[in-house]
Amino acid sequence: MSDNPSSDPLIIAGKAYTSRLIVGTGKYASYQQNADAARAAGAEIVTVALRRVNLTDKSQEILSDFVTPEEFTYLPNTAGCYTADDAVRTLRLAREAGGWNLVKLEVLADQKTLYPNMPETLKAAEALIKDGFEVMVYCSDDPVYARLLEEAGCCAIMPLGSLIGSGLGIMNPVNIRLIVEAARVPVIVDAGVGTASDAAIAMELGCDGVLMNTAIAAAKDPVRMARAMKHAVIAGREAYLAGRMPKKMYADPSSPLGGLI
Amino acid sequence: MSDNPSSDPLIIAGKAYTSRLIVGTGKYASYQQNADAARAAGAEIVTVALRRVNLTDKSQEILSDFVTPEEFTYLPNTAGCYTADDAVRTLRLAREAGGWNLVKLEVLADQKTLYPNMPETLKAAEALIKDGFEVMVYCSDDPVYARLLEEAGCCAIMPLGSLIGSGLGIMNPVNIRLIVEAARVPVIVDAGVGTASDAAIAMELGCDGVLMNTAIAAAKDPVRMARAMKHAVIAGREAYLAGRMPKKMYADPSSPLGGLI
Amino acid sequence: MSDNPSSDPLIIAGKAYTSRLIVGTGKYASYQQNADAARAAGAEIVTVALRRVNLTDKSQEILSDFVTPEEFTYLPNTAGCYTADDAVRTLRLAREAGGWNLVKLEVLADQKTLYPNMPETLKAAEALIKDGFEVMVYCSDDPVYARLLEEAGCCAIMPLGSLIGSGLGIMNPVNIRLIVEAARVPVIVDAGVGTASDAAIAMELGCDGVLMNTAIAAAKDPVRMARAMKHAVIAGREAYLAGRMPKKMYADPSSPLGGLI
Amino acid sequence: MSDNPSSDPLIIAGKAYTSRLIVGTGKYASYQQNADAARAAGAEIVTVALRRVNLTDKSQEILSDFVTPEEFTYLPNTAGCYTADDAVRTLRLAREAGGWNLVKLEVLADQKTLYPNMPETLKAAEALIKDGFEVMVYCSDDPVYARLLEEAGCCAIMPLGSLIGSGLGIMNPVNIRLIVEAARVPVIVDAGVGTASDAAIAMELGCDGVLMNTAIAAAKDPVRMARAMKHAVIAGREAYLAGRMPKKMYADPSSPLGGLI
Amino acid sequence: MKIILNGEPLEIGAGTSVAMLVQRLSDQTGRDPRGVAVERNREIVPKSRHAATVLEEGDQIELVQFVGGG
Amino acid sequence: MKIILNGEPLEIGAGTSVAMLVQRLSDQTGRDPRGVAVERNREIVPKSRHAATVLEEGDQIELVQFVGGG
Amino acid sequence: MKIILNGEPLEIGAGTSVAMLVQRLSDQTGRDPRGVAVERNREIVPKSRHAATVLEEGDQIELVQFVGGG
Amino acid sequence: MKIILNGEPLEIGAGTSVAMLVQRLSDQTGRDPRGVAVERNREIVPKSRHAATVLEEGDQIELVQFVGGG
Repeated sequence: MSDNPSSDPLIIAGKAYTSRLIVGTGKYASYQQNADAARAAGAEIVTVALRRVNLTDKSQEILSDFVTPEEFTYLPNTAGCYTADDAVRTLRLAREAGGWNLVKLEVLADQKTLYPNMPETLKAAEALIKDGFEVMVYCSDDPVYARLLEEAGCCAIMPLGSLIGSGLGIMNPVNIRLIVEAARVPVIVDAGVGTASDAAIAMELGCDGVLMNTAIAAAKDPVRMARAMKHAVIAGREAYLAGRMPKKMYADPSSPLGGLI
Repeated sequence: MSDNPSSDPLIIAGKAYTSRLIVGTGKYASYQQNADAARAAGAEIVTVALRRVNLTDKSQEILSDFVTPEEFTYLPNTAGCYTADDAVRTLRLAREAGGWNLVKLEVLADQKTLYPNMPETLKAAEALIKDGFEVMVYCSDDPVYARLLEEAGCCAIMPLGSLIGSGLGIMNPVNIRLIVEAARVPVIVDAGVGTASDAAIAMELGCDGVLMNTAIAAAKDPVRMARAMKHAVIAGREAYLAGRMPKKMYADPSSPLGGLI
Repeated sequence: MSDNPSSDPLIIAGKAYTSRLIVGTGKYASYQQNADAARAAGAEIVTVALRRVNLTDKSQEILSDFVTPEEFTYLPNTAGCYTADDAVRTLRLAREAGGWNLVKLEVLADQKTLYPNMPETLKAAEALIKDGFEVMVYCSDDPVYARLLEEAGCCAIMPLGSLIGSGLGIMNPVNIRLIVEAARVPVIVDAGVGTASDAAIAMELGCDGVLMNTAIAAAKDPVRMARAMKHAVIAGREAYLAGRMPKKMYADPSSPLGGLI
Repeated sequence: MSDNPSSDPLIIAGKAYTSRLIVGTGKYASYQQNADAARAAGAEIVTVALRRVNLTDKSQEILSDFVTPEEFTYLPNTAGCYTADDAVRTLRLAREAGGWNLVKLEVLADQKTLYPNMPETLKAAEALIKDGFEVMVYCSDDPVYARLLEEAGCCAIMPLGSLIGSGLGIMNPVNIRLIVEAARVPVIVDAGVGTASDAAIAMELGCDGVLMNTAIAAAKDPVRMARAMKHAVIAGREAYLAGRMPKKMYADPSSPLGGLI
Repeated sequence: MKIILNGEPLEIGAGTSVAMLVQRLSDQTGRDPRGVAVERNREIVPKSRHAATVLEEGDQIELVQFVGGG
Repeated sequence: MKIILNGEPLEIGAGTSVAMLVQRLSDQTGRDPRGVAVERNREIVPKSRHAATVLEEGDQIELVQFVGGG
Repeated sequence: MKIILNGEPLEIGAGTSVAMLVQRLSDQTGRDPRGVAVERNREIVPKSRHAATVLEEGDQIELVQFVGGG
Repeated sequence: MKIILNGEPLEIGAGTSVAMLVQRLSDQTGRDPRGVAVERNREIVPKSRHAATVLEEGDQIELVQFVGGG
């Protein structure tokens, strides 16, 4: 696969992607480092936020000068939105600003946990889909809500592995597995990944991809961690497709028992 | 690193290796599949066993016709040896057969657990080193014995992650970490890896490499799993070198809090 | 506490209970064994289901002949209800049958996972509270929904540890902790406990109680397991109140370093 | 059992004990608190260290004035000994001081990990047993060494759960299980327990008892934690004897499916 | 006169009250009628109204009680 | 004439269009005006209507663009 | 006459027995001498021989007792 | 003359050398004799001495090679 990834594409809203790793564009030392990391990750999609134009500080760098929309697919998010209305309003502005229908919806409940507010999230998803958006949705790992969001027409289900920015990995692999087993659209773990093995574990559970920001941006060497994540996602995907060995309670020799001197 | 691995070589007994993944040659459907998997894993070293020449069955395949000593460094093991004497005798025959000094020592305690017999292992290591061997030693995750084996002159310490062939992963990361912190020779997790994330976890602990057989040979698609493991070892190594983000008890947003509409 | 539990009562809907362990009455070999186990568990509350009177089989045992409403507080549940309407209808019948307002609400999503349907659960909770019920609510471990249910007026929040009858323990201790930190009504882990340590872990997270059925009923010796659970809940509660030692990365001696011979 | 513990005694060196919890006497705020905690734990055996008589500070409290040898069986340890000779010398003095043959042997490797030095431990055990001691031995979780120590005549095998004073719990339940399955003398987890559930887990693995010091002494409320541990050990023992339910991948209802309205 | 009791058709005499129905079943099954709840056409019939409530042709009656459950 | 731009009051000349406002800011900040979205009184003003849309006293204008975010 | 007691030099009179030493210390510290063990030049001196054992110049004496420990 | 080869009795002619034995087996099995090691009565016979080493009645010969192993 890694050698010939085109044979195992990730298809979101009808578009095929080679990379199964989506990265954020927040918290980097600079947009230059951000771009270097996104390239090292082999990412094709990057999440971006929408904020007021800074009218005072002219020196401030512009994201699109470094992480260009030509090189990366921009995936506008609604980080910072705590109601369905705010999220819908934000994404309509994003569509106007960028001209894309593919968006990442997240409606958060509070600043302490940044946990998704699921009733508001479903409400926003329905409104956005009605308005012609392709909605990739950040959600809890509740398999029932994952089904409701898919039934509402979301093009990707993105359950959290653990709290945004916590780096605690996949807290509840059973729920992620249940979501994967039931979903007919891509399931992408969003939030919680802290290091490479976390991303591999997510993919080994059968997820179609992983979205992360802090794990790369907050590493001591973000570009190197980005490369680690690229390999981790491929490793987990390949392991899932290869079908792992069964676990055993006791030992099992790897060398022949016969022919000993 | 992955793009330029020569800058991060694994050095064992003075020789540099690009790959940090050592694979076994047991339990495959065929030596052909074995060779394909070893190549997919990017392995440079393969473990081999020594057994009596089969004098009757002429049809039997020959390992070296498929996994050639020209392509791969043969690492003779002592699988099936339960005493220091058996292990030493076996490796002297291996040296005569192959002409190499680099060997993998394992002295097992019983067939149910294949757990290393540490007193016999240390005894054998001392005898072999005295006799001019370069000894890579399979051992328990006891950090004290790891130190004794290094002091005895072993060129690589290879603690088990979990029981041979169990696929239970790294049972005791604390002990592996203690061994890594104290060792001045390569530490290679040998035995226990079941899937890609297990290998990544071993490398994230700071291990210098991973040795595995069953995880690849007993996968539904061994060649694909071999490729998964190649990426997993790179991913774990890179993540270790990159320095992971700290774990947090609560959430931490990735998008700017200012400039919200 | 255990020696003098009255000083640490569990208060639900204004009523104080000495025991923090609520047990089910399903899956037992007999109602007699059921009663023996409930007593061994030291339970004061037992969950009960409501079903059609069996008009044909006269020999069938009657629950209340063994587990009497005089000895145990009956907590009617809505197991088997998949809509808010079914659950409300069932609990109104339960109130008529028993005359109690205290009920356990659960609205399930599907038979494979028995995962709670949270939107329907919230809808049912609001209707029942409006109708004068005291609602203990089985829910997911979504901390946002836990808050919504408390705001709706539920008298106890009962998140799952893992799937009903799975015995997988507390899958997501972080979410349970978040729920406990935010709740001002009792938090009782309902479902998922498999053995004694699972119950202790739930209580160590700060939960006010544990509800279980299968862990006791499906043990080889249900009465003995009931006794184990009684002690486990006390152990976990006491450990939570005592305040555990910090975890350390390295060792710390328990004997004085001075005065060695 | 808990109600009638005499029917499930712990037998060490031919003597029966009701309690399966052994506690240390180090790190307490005072010997009075120490005694209160030992009573709350229901302990019958306490470990004690041997040190030079303090000839200067007359005000210093005396252990035996609070934790009396009449109330508790003193189990002299060799904490602080790094060679077999030191340990043997220390325990001979202990026998002279107290007149008991039952001792706890520990030979440590270094102050950072306090990990047992197994070759020295085995050497000391053999010398002590030859000299008529009943040796309870602190050891690694290496199942092979556990067997060697039992064959040498030790009356109890006491593997670490994790590093002394670390509170990390049972790092390697598989090894503890292997030791329990093979042993014909009591197996008592010594070191590593941090909170009540850790003790319950050790007992659920089939251990015959638990020995701890820091988990109680370093808790915010040591006496309360001691009571928690008393219940945790009973809970884990009962759960082990009761036989836990099997774990399931999916849900399993606890209420009857028939008779729904 | 026919009613549906717990999903099964049942022939009863005209003028049968809920109380009479419950009593008759309790006689049949030898069971204490207390702890039983009655629903008539999806409306609960309180114990206080069992005697006064006369069943009619085609009534849908649910007769339920507590059983063991998790 | 006063409007509110991104939450701050701003004095502009009568007859100023959205296009003129965007151009003026882009001149000030030396920034490419593309990739900017405009909301007027919570209604989006499509780029196609920037020129034709003339601002009025008290208009609430939001001028937003993409920035780095997770 | 000088001996080494618990690592510290100590001046004692000639003919002092182990028993006398233990008694003297117990008087000083007001401590019960029971539960104390004595080692002389790395050889244990059993309680039964405390009285008969007379200390000599340069003796290395260890006087130990039980203290709290894990 | 009888020897024990890999645990099985084998009849060979007097004066047979280790080299001849190895060659004979390689002819039989059609296998490359390289990569084979020989032990005679628990003493290794180096390749350099295969020709000069003549087998004797009752010799215990081990003939081994590398096979797949973990």
